[in-house]
Amino acid sequence: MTVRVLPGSVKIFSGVEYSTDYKYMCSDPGQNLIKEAIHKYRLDAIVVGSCSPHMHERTFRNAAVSAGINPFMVEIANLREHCSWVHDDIESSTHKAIELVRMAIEKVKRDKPLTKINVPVTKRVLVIGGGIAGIQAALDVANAGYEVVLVEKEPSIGGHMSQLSETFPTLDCSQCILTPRMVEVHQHPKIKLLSYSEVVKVEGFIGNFKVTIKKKARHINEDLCSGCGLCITKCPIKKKAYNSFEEDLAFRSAIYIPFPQAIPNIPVIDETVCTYYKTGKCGMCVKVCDRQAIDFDQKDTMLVADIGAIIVATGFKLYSIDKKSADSKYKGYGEYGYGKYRDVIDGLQFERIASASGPTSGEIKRPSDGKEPKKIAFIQCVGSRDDSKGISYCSKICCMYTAKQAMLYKHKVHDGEAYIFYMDIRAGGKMYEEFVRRAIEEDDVKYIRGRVSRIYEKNGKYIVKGEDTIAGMPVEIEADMIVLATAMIPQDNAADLARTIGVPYDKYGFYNESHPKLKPVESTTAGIFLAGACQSPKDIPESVAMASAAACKTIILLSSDTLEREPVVAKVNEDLCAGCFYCKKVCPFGAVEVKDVKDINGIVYKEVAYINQGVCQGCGTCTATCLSKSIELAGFNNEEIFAEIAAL
Amino acid sequence: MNYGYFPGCSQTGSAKEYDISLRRVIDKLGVSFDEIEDWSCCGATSAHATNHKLSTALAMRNIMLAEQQGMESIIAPCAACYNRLIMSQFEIANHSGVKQETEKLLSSKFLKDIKVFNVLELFLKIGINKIAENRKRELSDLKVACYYGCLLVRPAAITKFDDAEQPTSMEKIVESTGAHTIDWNYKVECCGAAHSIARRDIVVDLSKNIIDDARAHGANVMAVACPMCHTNLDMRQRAMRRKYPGHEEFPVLYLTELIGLALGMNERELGIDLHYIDFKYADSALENSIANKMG
Amino acid sequence: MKDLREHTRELLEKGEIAAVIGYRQVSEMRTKPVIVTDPADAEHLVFNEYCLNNLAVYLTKARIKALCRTKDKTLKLAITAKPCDVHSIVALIQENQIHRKDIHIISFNCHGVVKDFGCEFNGDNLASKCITCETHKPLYFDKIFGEEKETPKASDQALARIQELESMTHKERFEFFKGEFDRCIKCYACRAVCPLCYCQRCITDKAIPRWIESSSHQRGNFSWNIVRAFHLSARCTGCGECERACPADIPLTLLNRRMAIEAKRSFSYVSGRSLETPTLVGSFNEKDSDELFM
Amino acid sequence: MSANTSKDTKKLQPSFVTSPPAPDSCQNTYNNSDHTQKHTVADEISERTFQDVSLCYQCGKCSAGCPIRYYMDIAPNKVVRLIQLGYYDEALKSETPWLCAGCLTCSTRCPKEFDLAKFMDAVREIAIEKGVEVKQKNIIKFHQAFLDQIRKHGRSYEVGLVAEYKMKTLDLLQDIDSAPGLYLKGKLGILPHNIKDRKVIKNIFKKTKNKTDNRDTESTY
Amino acid sequence: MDKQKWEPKIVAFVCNWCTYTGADLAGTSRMKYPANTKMIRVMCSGSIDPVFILKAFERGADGVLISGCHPNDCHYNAGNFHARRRWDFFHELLDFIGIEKGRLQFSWISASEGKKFADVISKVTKDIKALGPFTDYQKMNSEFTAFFPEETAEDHEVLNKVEEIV
Repeated sequence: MTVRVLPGSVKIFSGVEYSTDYKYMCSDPGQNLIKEAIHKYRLDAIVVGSCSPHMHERTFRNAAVSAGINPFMVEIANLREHCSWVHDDIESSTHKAIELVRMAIEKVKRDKPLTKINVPVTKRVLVIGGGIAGIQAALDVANAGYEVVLVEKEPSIGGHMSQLSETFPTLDCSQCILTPRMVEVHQHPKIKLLSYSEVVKVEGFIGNFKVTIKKKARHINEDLCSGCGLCITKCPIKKKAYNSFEEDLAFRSAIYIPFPQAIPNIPVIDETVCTYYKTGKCGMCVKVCDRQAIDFDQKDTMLVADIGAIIVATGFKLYSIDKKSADSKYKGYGEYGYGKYRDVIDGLQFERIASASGPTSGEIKRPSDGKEPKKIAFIQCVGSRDDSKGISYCSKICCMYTAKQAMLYKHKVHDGEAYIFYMDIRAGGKMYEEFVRRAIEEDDVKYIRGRVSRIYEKNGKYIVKGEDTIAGMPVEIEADMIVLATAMIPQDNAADLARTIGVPYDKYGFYNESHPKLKPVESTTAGIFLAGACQSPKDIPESVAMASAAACKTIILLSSDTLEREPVVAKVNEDLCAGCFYCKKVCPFGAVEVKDVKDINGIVYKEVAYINQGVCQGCGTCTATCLSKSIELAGFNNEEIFAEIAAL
Repeated sequence: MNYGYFPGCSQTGSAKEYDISLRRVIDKLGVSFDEIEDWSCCGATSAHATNHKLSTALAMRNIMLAEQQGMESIIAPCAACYNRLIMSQFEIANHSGVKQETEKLLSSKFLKDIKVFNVLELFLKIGINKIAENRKRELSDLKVACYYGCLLVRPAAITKFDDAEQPTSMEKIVESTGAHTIDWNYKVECCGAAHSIARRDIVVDLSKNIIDDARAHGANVMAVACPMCHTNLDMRQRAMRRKYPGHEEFPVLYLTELIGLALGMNERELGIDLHYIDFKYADSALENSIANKMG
Repeated sequence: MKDLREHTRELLEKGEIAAVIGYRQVSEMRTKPVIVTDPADAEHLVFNEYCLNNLAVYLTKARIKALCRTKDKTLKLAITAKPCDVHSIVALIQENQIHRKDIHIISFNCHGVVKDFGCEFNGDNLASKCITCETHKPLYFDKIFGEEKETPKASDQALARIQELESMTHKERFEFFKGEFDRCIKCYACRAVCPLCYCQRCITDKAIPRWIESSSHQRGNFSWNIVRAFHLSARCTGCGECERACPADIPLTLLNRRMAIEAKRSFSYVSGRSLETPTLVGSFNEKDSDELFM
Repeated sequence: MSANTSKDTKKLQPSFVTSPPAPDSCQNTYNNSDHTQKHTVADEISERTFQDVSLCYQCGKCSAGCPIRYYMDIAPNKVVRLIQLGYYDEALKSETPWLCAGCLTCSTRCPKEFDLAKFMDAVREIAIEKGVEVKQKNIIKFHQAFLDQIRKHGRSYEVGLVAEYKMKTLDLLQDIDSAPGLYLKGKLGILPHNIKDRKVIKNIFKKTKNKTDNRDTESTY
Repeated sequence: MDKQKWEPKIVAFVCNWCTYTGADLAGTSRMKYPANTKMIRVMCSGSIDPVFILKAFERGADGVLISGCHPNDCHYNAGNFHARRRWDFFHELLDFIGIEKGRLQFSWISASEGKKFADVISKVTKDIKALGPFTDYQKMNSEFTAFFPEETAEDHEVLNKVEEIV
């Protein structure tokens, strides 16, 4: 593209008073050129042919403001990313550049001055999810002096990290580093912890959210309960419910605390197994509780909170190899038995088995008969990197946790053999590669490169059919126990929650960041931030880093009393509105309200749409849906777009 | 529904009893079908192993015939034929080039969507309770290893009727005869298929594994729904014994024969006497005791 | 007929309704719409195979709505509607143009109407919408009259026409519609009779910016007819009034019908059939086909 | 990309040795940059199977589950690898495609949904067309015998098949234990069943003929 | 314009958040694609009115591309879902009226899919080239402008001047 011909060419278009070129228009001298021209030629609008508006639109608008014209009377023709950098042919790209400038000229001629919208900010933060990311974010925000509401759907905070035995690459005890932080959350005066609760509705917009939270009935009066645990020991129901904290490797009573260090240390009654809810009798817990904290009639309650910013830290779940329902996007692993072999377990189950507080008190025993497995096979990439089963991505942490688990196994079963079937070892991280090498070199873990095709049971052993693709040899291992490094996937209700709170998500259900490089913790919805594995698979340090970053962004937001918003919002021409309210149906933000139009007698003769400018985010879906074209989006109105089309 | 019947070449020769028993059983259950007139080879194995276009054209010729003869669906009892037919249909449906080419070869156009059923789908369609209702014999002393082989349920995305790794539809059918089924590991392992003649050594090894696993899980008979599987599992047992002297005979029946027995037919009627491994059921003393019990 | 007249007279006398939108016989094989406000005039009301007009179009007219507004309360509006016209009413309710509580629907068991005034009622002269009609009994009504009768059999020529067009090349189809649209004189009769074209100011009347060229030149005609069909897609209930009103005999229902087929095929949606189902326009399903998009 | 394709050398050389194979043989179809590029075996396979060989990421699950893996000279995934890298001769000469029974175990379990069985079909086809020397002679002879029966009769005629196969392989003793049994049990017809419309079958064979018969012609890549 | 030199004129309506940013990425990555397409930025694919397409055809476009965020990746959560329904109907309608489906194409291109953006533009350009100039509509346009001169008509002279300068 030949820049030097541009000023002369575009000068010819009607309305153009002055045109020039400069190498770095965004630099100070460049901006000064603009300001001088505005003064000298008394310009009322400017077009900059430069890089993408996403880069320097703000710069040029500020320059315009300082020269005294409205910032929205500036249009950018994207001549760099959309023209010079992508086209080799000089002639055609020069033509394209002229046309792009022309389109911008036609648009700017029809632009109208706009003023920014000011909105107040509520100085309270909602953190959704009480895993390590949520805990970190809540503490950081609270320590900055802002109020935090921390919502956790389980009876206790702690998340997956509380289930882990040791952490890679240091092999330090997971609970030992986590529980102090949990206690800190519990005792922090600025943090209101709502455990066993879920967010059911989010209304409003940045700085002004109204959040409805459902507090599920624990059937325990939290104010009265002292957490003595007597009810739990006396509960007659002992073996009817699987202990989900122990990944179903143990049982729990009908009234239970998920694990000893739980925060809050208050039990929950599981209505599905409790005898009282089945027969109306029992009530043993009531009898033993000397503080009368048991309340069978407790109902779910709804709380509404005014919130300024939201941090979403809802975490992940593990892919289970079970057969999936027909409409599921996942398939399950029939070749690994769809989970019918009891000694084929997943990574979290192994964590519980290896954990000193787990069902085997840390001794490695297989679930079927409690024997110590002498030969153990770990299979990586179960679920992940598998287009056919529905998950194409790399789950990122499995290489490391499998190496750690194999190491833990070898440390506990000295005469045991550990095999790891892998596809690639992805150990990018501080001390990670060294850690994996240590497993191989010091602990004699055998790595076999190749995906396992099938697992089946034969005489109490599990036959693992694999192929060593490096040696080019088929491999069959008779293992006593198999650990599947199943992938991290989004929580079951991730998509529903995303729709509730209004954040976009990808095809898997992970929440989308606003910009993959420069805005990694912001969601695309203003005022909602992301932390931890709800955004993509992450290990603990990454989750914590992201949580602190999100907290920091939130604090920045809350540090000012009002917010300025772009005035790109829709407005209804009430005279012409036919009141069909398709705009109300399509508005993703509920910004459209019904407004009554009354006659002189005060009788409503017409209902029209009204757009709440504070709520409108400016997508313009209503404008295209409106049949009578009574809505216009400021900054992108139809006249402007028609002019652009006409200028083609 | 107007079923067309595509027997497949084996059913006219080495798998004659499959054809016989299928016809008898279907008749007993009050269902009928018309054999596709002038059907030809489905293009299985040799054709599709060496020349894809040829095999697609061969398969689609039969589907075209069925369409021209006014049939809406085809029963293909041989798993290999079934697989060939649906795979060819899939190719035709998904790759317009293949469709045009094949239409040109056959100088006719495909207008209708002919549904191809395998024998399991057929019985599920007829309804397994119908088998149970018409049961004359309780086969409760049989512990059946249901062997699907490779081609009945694969690829699951195209066959779309049962799980490719842990299928259960044949079990449901077999249980309707009163027989017991066992859970075992080699349901969908390959028997060596078309290597039966050229690489008998492979077939003998693979089939031996299958029979051993069935026996180890407590089965006393195996049910199959594919003539190739039957050839390998039944006929090759003699070769098996030569290679593995300790090998004991293990009866392998067609699914249709098993149902036939339950419906009260005897071995000769069903062609079980044509097997290499003897299987006497109807004549046994058990038969009498059951008859007494029922009668 | 007697019942209909008595019923409406009663309603008017009681003061429950402000007016009745109905049909009146003007000659043996011709009716015309009438607005009855005086109980005495109720005797003119008729219902038969010549009640072609879709009266729902009047429900949104400001002057008729004004009849209902009194100082202290809002009166109801009664309308005599064929079962197919009820579909239009349903669509209007869904689009917030009227409220169900504000109208009194008097409907009939219908066995079809003629395609035009002056035609004898038989299979050859059946209106094309009646050939495929499945609602001979109204889906929503407050009062129903008439007995159920068989609809004469006739072949669905409109569908055959669509199929014929679809088998043509794009070029041929373009030429076909060009020829048809060429006759359009932009009289907007199609818009005037359409119950769903209720906008106070139509997009075509918008001048800044000019959405649709208002001259009856081919290009403007194309835009107008495309936009009209698009605005009605998934909304049109198939009453066919536009085509009947068109002085240039442009086969507008071909477009409407084609869009209705698309709604049914891709979204299993038929417009104006249920007050409970959300309208297709203005709602979405994540599982909608993504085929169109690269 | 210099073309080192051995038109003049009778022995097919591994194309990788003297010139690197086309790394971009599986270019995105949208790419309109005009590479005047050769139609490679990999391209040919992609075309015939409607799937790109670059899909395979070499996890080895196919080989791990292959029932016939122990009899093969190289692992199935390695055949794909050879094709991916451009070692076409090695791939085409391998016994593996010929031993593949087409049981679809690999295709069913492949995490990339790569239909390996179909890929093997295409490799065999191309090997035949190019006249590559196949080690598994018996298998190819069996296929030829089988197809001959169909060409002649429209259906497979087992007696004719076995007879022809024996003639081709001169392995007269094989199956001596089963064939007489089959006769005794009356399962093998003495005469073949000819379908009526054999013309159409012959026509199909003629039109779809690959180069099986042109084995003497020089093969080129 | 002689036929050999004919280059299609394509308009792309793209959303600000995904496709426009994806196009930026294509630029930053120096990917190459034909220069025939000019982009008009809107806030969301949900805000593109079908009349825009008609207008583009009226102004001589040979093809139109509409592109937005992938489903569930919409900056505004649902705009693209509404758009998807809208375009399904409009596309069918144009097809029925006799406008080839290839003239109006759609894609989802996320902010990270610079490669896809370049690929899609190349493909659309190729497709429209194969379809040839949109003479059906352009004939109507020229007939129309003969009677009712448009703003653009006067600009032809301006453009010729530009040509000279270049």
